[in-house]
Parts: sequence; structure tokens; C-alpha cells
Amino acid sequence: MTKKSRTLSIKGRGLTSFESIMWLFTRLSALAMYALILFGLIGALVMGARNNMNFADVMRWAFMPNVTHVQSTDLESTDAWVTPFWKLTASALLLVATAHGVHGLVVIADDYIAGEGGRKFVRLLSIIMMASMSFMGLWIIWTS
Amino acid sequence: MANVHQFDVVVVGAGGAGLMAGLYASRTAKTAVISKLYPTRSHTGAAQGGISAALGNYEEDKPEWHMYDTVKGSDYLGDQDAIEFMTNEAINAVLELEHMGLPFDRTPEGRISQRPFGGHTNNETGKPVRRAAHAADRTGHMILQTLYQQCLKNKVNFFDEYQVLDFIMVNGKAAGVVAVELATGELHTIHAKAVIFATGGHGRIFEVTSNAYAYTGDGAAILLRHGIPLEDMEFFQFHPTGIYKLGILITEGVRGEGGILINGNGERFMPKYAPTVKDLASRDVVSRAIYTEIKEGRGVNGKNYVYLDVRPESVNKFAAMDGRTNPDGSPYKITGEQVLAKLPDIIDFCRVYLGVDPITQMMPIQPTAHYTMGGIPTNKYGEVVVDDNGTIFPGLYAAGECACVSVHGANRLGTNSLLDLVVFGKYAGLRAAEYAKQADFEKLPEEAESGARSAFDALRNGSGKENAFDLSNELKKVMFEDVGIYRNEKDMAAALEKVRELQKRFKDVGVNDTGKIFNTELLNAWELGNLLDIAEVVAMSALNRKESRGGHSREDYPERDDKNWLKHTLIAKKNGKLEISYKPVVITKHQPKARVY
Amino acid sequence: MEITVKIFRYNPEKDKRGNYVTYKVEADENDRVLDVLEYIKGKVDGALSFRRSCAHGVCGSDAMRINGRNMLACKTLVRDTGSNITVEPILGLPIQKDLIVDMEPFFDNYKKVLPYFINDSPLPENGRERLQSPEERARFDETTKCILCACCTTSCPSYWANGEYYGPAAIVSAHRFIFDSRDEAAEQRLHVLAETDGIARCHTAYNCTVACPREIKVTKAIGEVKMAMMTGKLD
Amino acid sequence: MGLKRDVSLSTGLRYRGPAGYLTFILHRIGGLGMGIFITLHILASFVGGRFGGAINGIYENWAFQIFIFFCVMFHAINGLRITILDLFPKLLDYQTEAIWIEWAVFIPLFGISVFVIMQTALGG
Ligand SMILES: Cc1cc2nc3c(=O)[nH]c(=O)nc-3n(C[C@H](O)[C@H](O)[C@H](O)COP(=O)(O)OP(=O)(O)OC[C@H]3O[C@@H](n4cnc5c(N)ncnc54)[C@H](O)[C@@H]3O)c2cc1C
Ligand code: HEM
Ligand code: SF4
Ligand code: F3S
Ligand code: FES
Repeated sequence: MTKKSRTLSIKGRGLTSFESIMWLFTRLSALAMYALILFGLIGALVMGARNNMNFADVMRWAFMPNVTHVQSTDLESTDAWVTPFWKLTASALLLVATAHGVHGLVVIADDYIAGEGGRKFVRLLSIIMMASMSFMGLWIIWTS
Repeated sequence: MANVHQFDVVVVGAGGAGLMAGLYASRTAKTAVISKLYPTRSHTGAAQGGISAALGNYEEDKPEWHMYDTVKGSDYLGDQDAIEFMTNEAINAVLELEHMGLPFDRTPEGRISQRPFGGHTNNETGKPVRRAAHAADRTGHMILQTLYQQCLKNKVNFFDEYQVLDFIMVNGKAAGVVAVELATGELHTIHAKAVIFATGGHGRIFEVTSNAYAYTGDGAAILLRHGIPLEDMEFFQFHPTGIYKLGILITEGVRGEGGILINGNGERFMPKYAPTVKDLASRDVVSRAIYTEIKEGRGVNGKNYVYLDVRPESVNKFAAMDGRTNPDGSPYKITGEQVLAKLPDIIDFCRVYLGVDPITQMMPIQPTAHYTMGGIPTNKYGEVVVDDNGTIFPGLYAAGECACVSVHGANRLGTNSLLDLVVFGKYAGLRAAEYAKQADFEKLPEEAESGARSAFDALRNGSGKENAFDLSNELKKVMFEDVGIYRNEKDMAAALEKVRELQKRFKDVGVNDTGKIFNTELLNAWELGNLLDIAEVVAMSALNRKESRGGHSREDYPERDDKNWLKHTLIAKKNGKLEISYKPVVITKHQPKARVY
Repeated sequence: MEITVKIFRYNPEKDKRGNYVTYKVEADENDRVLDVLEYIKGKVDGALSFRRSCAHGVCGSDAMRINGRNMLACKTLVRDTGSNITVEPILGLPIQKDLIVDMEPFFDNYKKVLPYFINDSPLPENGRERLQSPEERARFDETTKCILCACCTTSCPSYWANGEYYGPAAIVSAHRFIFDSRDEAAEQRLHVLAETDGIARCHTAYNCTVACPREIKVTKAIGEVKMAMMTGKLD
Repeated sequence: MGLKRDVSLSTGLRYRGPAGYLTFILHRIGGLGMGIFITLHILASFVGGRFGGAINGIYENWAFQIFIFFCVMFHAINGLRITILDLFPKLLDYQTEAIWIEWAVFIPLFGISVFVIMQTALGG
């Protein structure tokens, strides 16, 4: 028997709806966050965190490599921790996490709010939230 | 009459037969399918083995052979014109199911896979032939699902959970049905030009049965009350191996793999009854043997069951004693893993329902009432035939297990029932639509719903002295014991008497539930009335037929008697009394001869 | 042995809300819960209402919550439940009477995924079957077993939250056709499932898989459909 | 006629689901917890001042630390499991095992965290 392989185009497979794209995004952003967090963790250890920081501080840094998160530690100097490199990393993590988290809230809301109006409202709210949180977050990262 | 609906064709029942009829009728006529269960709950879904057709996907096979096997299986009581028609149609019927998307198992070449089944043979060599097209062990389930899905696709009108209570006939023609909507208790009149009954069988008259709760013979009982005869009601198939008390089917395959039957004394008893084929004798022979053991006190613990033993050590011991060998001549031996691999479903059933692991323990089994051969008499187009001259009742059709074409005669071959549904369901649908095209609606009588209403009122107002649950248990017990596998004059007469007594007591059944919404108590009581009427018909037909043939085996008349009894029984209610008449069997190609396998 | 059965009762013509009634009855440990219910209906209170037909787990009529989990009453034995049994209707569908719920919303969701074979290409010229290899057939065998009992859908927290979600049973039916090599409407089905109330509402809570009396790996089937949506691969 | 479909949160939580049901609930709590915390945290840091200080001060509380650690760790570890099983649906055959492994990873990690937090809290 000849076997015909069946593969659908991007449009054909339904990877065009908001939900299906965001489903994929949620998984990919989860992996991306893992990568960035691991990155921050290794960075902190390389920069000598083992001697000067407690466990909670390291974790705090890993989850958001922003210098404010290590200011209250015993570090002698935070110079290495405020480079644009770390600011970029922090920004990336911020954007990814915000998008992931805000969409997560949309998912939860969609579970309970099935009405069209309600869902529209949540979408609107989520966009506002995304934009303002990203803005505030970036502002904090690049001004601290 | 607030709730009147009008359709050209109305189909009662949404099993394999009803859905097929609905599908075909709806192509050209405005059609409704009414069912007391959601269509996918119909009993067709329980069928396992397969659907027969001489596709010849593995080896040579012909419709003529299929025809001969069916005639022989029917113990020569089947009408051969109808059988020939069905076996010729079989191939296209099965292919059509495939075209509808039915997921049949496949051969390595990608064709529909087939398996052997009891009684289906290559007529030249006498060897079993692979004729049963199957989808795993769920062929009936797949047929039911596929047909329902196609009905959805073709936007067939469904009345789900509407129970038909009465048939409306006007001027000797069909004019519709009366049904109750279970969710509201409202009566509805469905006004139609043609009515097709496909309500399934009535195995619930027996205590131990593989049949569903819904198998209460509604269609047949309703028509009986309107003077329409029923055909060959004495013929009922008992399957030898049902799970003790529950009646759930254990396939013949278990014995095929070497399983043996053991009585209460721990002895293998089949050699006494069938010295050559032993445990693999035909269904009726094995059922009778088990029953004899029980009757003579050799049931397990004095109860009415025996063991089916498929433990590897027993299988191997008896296989060695029988000198059973593999195809290559080596002694037949089987391991626990092999049993598990070959019979997964049965093992699952036993574990769930008995807590018994067949690999290490014996399964308690007893014969179980399985299939209704008789029913509403029809010709091969599903048209209801009301007498021995082939007179057709205008606008009335029947198909499936509730009908008697008759293609199964005195004993149905496995896998022929599913075929019956598909073939005759289709033709009933086509014919009904054709008829509806040229017929006019009969004017509905003023009091169309009165019959149904008064039946309900009687039950609601019953004195309540009797309990329906008890009556039904008494009925099932007496029918199973006295009009069951083995029958004789004395017991059947007593049973008939008992059934009539129960009918009288039934008048004192009261329904406590006064509600309308899902009044299942009322409906179950109404169904009990049907069971009682059907049981009376079965007992009377059986008492009347003084011979043994197929599923009807009498201790007092153990032989088949072609001289006096090669004829169909018709039984009809005239002026409140049951009357028996006969109709000849159609014999075309195959003259009756002794039935040996 | 004597068992205690606590049953959710609701009579729409009398009661404003449901209540629980406790019955003490004799039962054998090999009895099905369905047998116990039949006995109570037959001997104690005829008004007790529930659906049933086949009595051996193949028709899907009698899904109910038994001791807090969705099961078929005919596939659950007293031996497994113990002598205290609580029987309630399945969750997330309107209750019509006692253990009977309105199945229409369930079937409406089922119908959304085009649960029927679609192939408008011409049939093989000889009128025979469309060919399909045993492997292609095996690809969707699991999901052909579904009996539409609703045990899965009504165990799903996402469905409880929001009845617009098509539910696992509908996705199982879609899977049955999407992975059938003979079917040609996978695209349409995937588009239906890509909607807001479609497959995105599944959060792999896994209740469905455990509830399925046919032992269909429901979550896995849903996962496969999700991946088909992502990759477009239907093999 | 009939009772409306109505599944209250408490009814839903009483359903006797399998291990996957529990992880689903905890994952949701974790996601929500983090979401709310991070929102407030960013807001507070942005606004600063007394209001910001008050909110960020919560983080000094050991009980809150334990809670947010739970949210983060559980959500992250469980999220990884979900991601892996989602991308390879075949592995869903081993869902139960996967959840066992998940707990085996989570419990020690979370245990150490709690220990450290408590030590810090008690010590200082
Ligand atoms: C366990 C088992 C295994 C079997 N295995 C096989 C096999 O392998 N091969 C084979 O060929 N045959 C087999 N059979 C036999 C075969 O399955 C049945 O004979 C066949 O399915 C009957 O189909 P039907 O369409 O006539 O009735 P059903 O499928 O039972 O449908 C009856 C319909 O009528 C409706 N109905 C009934 N009364 C009313 C009413 N008053 N008002 C409205 N609607 C009503 C019901 O709701 C239902 O939809 C088996 C049977 C059993 C029990
Ligand atoms: C390593 C870090 C993270 C991983 C691996 C991860 C993983 C995931 C995954 C796989 C999902 C999808 C769950 C599903 O659809 O069933 C999800 C949902 C969610 N995530 Fe995360 N996530 C992480 C970090 C975050 C962060 C930082 C936030 C908060 C800002 C967050 C908030 C949410 C929310 C609210 C949901 C929706 C929860 C639900 O649907 O029940 N996640 N996460
Ligand atoms: S998938 Fe299983 S639980 Fe769900 S409806 Fe089908 S058979 Fe029932
Ligand atoms: S329970 Fe529901 S959330 Fe998904 S895995 Fe099953 S459908
Ligand atoms: S009665 Fe058919 S599944 Fe339980």
C-alpha cells in the first residue's frame, strides 16, 4: 500500500487563531523563561554570589536580574550587576514573563467568562495591563 | 391535541435498522426518527463479532455459499428468497458502510479484514471461511456510531427520548404513532404516511439475558394490540456462555482457544453430549447440555451455573487428552500470556464483574437469552405482511430484530443479524419513502391519543396491591425456566398459565410517581405490560409447535418434523384472544436435509 | 451484606433544590451499583429515576458520580465502592430529575466538531472499499471506542467553569476523524477546535482520562490534536 | 423546570480527581499568585514612596516568602512537565509517573527553601 503523508499548511491546521498561537507561545515562553532564569543563576554564581548572597537573594536575581534585587546584599560592588547586558536580559525576561503571565490571566478569565462582551473587556484589560506593566518594568530596569 | 407533528415517514427506533431506514427515507421524504433512548444507546452497540458478507478478502467466498449456510443455520425455516436477497446485498451493504467511514479492521493489503464465525463455511471443502467483516470486537458499536453520524451529517430529524406508545391506523392504513416525550411527560402525535418499526428484540422476558433493559418488545407488542400478527415467536436463541447472573456474553472464542466446561462435581461434561466436537458443539447443543447438568443437580454448589475453564493448565491437560494439535502437528499448548493476548475483553469483563481472573480461576457461566428470531412479519422490502397470502399492510414497515423476514428461521447464524439490520433497514426506508410519495395523509382520528392516555391512566390508578418489580422478576424466572432452552408440554402449559395470572395481577400494579417529568416508573410499568403480552405469545407459540427445530428444543418432541412443521407460525390477537395460523416456508434452492456440522 | 446508599434526589415538580436520601439495603458484593439502584427503584421508591440500558458498560447511559467520581453505574461493583455509596448526578449539566441530567448541551458540543466521515473524492472505480493500511487504521483506534457517556466532559474543571467549552468528548470525536487517513475534513475540524471555546480550554487536568469507562486516553488524544494543530502532521 | 447547571468552586474541588487534577489546581494558584504579586511589585517599585514601600515590605514577611516560593517553584516545575508532555503527547502515557517525578523534584527543593527562609527569619 502506498502511504500518502498528510501535512496541513499553517492556515489549514488552525494555527491562525489567537488561542492556538498563544497556546504555543505559552509553552515556548515557559522554555524561554527557564533558559533566562538559568542564565541569571549561572551569571550570579560566576559573579561571586556564593559568598555574598543568601539563597533567597540569588533566586530573586535569577527570576529578575535587576540590580535592585541585589542591593540589600553583602556585595561589595554592584558594578558588574548593572551592565547593559544584564539590563537587556532583564528586559527580555520581563517582556516574556509579562506576556506569559497576562495571557495566563486571560486564560483563567476565559474559563469563567464565556460571554462575548465579558471576553472583549478582558482582552482590552489585558492589553492595557501588558503595555503598562512592560512600560513600568522597563522604566525600573533602565533607571535603576 | 396540542402536539401534532407531520412527517412523510416516521421511523420508530434508532438502532442499526432504524438509523439505516431513517437515512434512506430522508433522502427523498420528510422523515423523523423517534427513539426512547439516545440513538447511540441502542443495543446494536453491544454487538461484537462482526457482519457477514462474502467479500472474499482473504480467500474465495461466494454469496451462494453464504446463502446455503444461512438456510442450513436456520434449520430450513428461513425463507430462501429473502435469504438469497440478503446474502447478495451483503457485499454492497458492507462496502457502503465502509464508504460511510466505518473503521473496519484491515488486511495487510488495506482491505476490510474478515474472521471466521460459527456456521460460515466454504461449501466445497466444508472448512470455515472468513466472512465476518469486523472492527475489533466492537463491530456493532461502530455500525451504530457510523450510521448515527451519517444521520447527523444528512440532518435527519431526531426525536430523542420519545417513547412510542401506540400506533395510529386509519382505514386499514398506517397514519402515525403516539409518543410520550420523556423529559416532559407530554403526549405527541406524529402524523405520518408511512411508519417503520425498528424497536429491537424482547430478551427481557428472560431472567438471564445478554439483552439491554430497553429490550422490552415495544414495537411488536403495540402492533399485536392492533391485530397485526407476529411470526415464529417460539424461536429464541440462547447463547451458552453468559456471565453467571448477569448474562453478559462471553464469546465462543474462549472455547475456540481450548476452554472447557466443568460442572459442579469438577467433571468435564461435554463429551457426554457431543462426543466428537465436545465443548465446541453448536450453540443450541451446548446450551442444552449445560442446562441438563444444572437440572440434574450438577450445577456448582447446587446453583444454576457451571464453570468455563480457560486456565492454561486445564486447557493443556484436556488438549493432550483430546489429542489436539497445532497445525504443524505438535501438541496444542497455551500459556497464560497467550490467553491474555487473545481474549483481552473477556478477561476484562471477568475481572470487572466477577473479580475473577480467568488465568488462575474458573469463570462461572450459564446460558443467556440472546436473540429474537421471530417478530413482525415482513417481506424482503420491509413491508409488513399480515397473513399467509402476502397481503401488505399499507404504509407499515418493520426492520431489524423486531422484524421477521424471515432470514433467520429457527436459528440465527452469528453476524447475520447486523447484516439483516443494514440490508432490510435500507429497503424499508426506501420503500416507505416511495410509498409516502404517492400516498396521502390519512385524516387523524379525533381521539388518536386516547389509547396511550388510557393505558397510562390505568397504571396510575392501579390499586397498587401488586409490585411491578416483583411481577417482572416472576415473569422472567418462569419464562427462563419453563420456556427457555429445554421445553416440554407440562412446563410450558404451566408457564402460560402463570403468565396469564401475571397479566391479571398486572392490573393491580400501581405507579406511585405522580409526576410527568421522566416518570420512569410509569414507563417501566408500561414496558412490563408489553413483556407480559410478548411472553404470552412466545409461550403459546412454543407450546403449539410440536417438534424440535433450531432454538426451539422440546424434550417431548426431540426430532425435527418437516412433514408437519415446516411452516411459520403466525399468532395474532383477534377479539382479545390469541389465534394461531401458519404460513408456508419459501424454499427455492435448498431442500431440507438433516443438519449436521 | 447491608449497605448504605446515599442518593441525590430532586423532583422538579415538587422540590426547589435537591436533597440527599439515604437507603439501607441488602446487596451482594458482586452487585453492580446499577443493580442496587434498580432494587431501590423496584422495592423502596419507584420514583427514583436514572437512565440505563445495556447494563455492561457499552451504551453510555448511566454516567453518574459515585463516591465523588464519574463512573458508569453498571461498571462499578459494590465490591469496589465499599458499603457506603454516595450517588450523585454528573456535574455541569442541568439536572432534570434525580440522577437524570439534560444531555442536549453535551450532544450540541459533540455536533460542533463535525463528528462524521467526510470525503467527497470519488470512490474507488471498482466500487470496493477505500484502502487503509492496518497501521493507518490503528492510528485512531483508541478514539473509536467512545460511547458518548459524558463521564469525561462532566469531570473536566474547565467544563464546569464554562459550559461553552466543547469538552473532551467532542475533541475525542474530532480525533477519531482527524487521524483517519480516509477523511478529508481535518482542516475544518481543527478550525472549529482553534476557537476560543475549543481545545484551548483544556489545561491537562487529567480528570477526563481517569473518568473514561472505556479507558480511552483522553488527555493524550487531546494532546495529539493540539500537536496536529501546531505541526499540521496528521500521521 | 429542572436545576440549572451549577458547579460551585467547592463542589468542583470536592471531585475526587487524580493526581493531575491537584497539580492543575496548584498550577493555577501558583500562576495567579505570581501574577498578582509581580503586578503589585512592579507597580510598587514604579510608584515608590510610602505606598511602594508598604507593598514591597510584604516580601520581608517569611510567611509570604514561603507562599510565593511555593507559587514560583511549583508553577515552574509543573510548567516544565506540562510543556514537555504537551510537546510530546506520546509521553502522556506516563502522566502518573511524570507527576511522581515532579513531586520528587519539588518537595526537596521546596523543603530546602522553606528551611532556609525559616532559618533567616528566625535568625534575623
Ligand atoms: C451482546 C450481543 C452481541 C451481539 N453480537 C452480534 C454479532 O456479533 N453479530 C450480529 O450480527 N449480531 C449480533 N447481535 C445481535 C444484534 O446486535 C441485534 O440483533 C441488533 O443490533 C438489533 O438491532 P435493531 O436495530 O433491530 O435494534 P436496536 O439497536 O436495539 O434498536 C432498538 C431501537 O428502538 C428504540 N425503541 C425501542 N422501543 C421503542 C419505543 N417504544 N419507542 C421509541 N423507540 C423505541 C430504542 O431506543 C432503540 O433505538 C448481538 C446482540 C447482543 C445482545
Ligand atoms: C519558569 C517559569 C514558568 C513556567 C515553566 C511556566 C509554565 C506555564 C505553563 C506551561 C502554563 C500553561 C498551563 C496550561 O495551559 O495548562 C502556564 C500558565 C500560566 N502561567 Fe506560567 N510559567 C512560568 C512562569 C510564570 C510566571 C512568572 C507567571 C506570572 C507572571 C506565570 C503565570 C501563569 C498563569 C497565570 C498561567 C495560567 C494558569 C492556568 O491556566 O491555570 N507563569 N505557565
Ligand atoms: S471519551 Fe470516554 S468518558 Fe468521554 S464520552 Fe467517550 S467513552 Fe465517555
Ligand atoms: S479534564 Fe479537562 S482540562 Fe483537559 S485533560 Fe481533561 S479535558
Ligand atoms: S447501562 Fe449501558 S453503559 Fe451502563
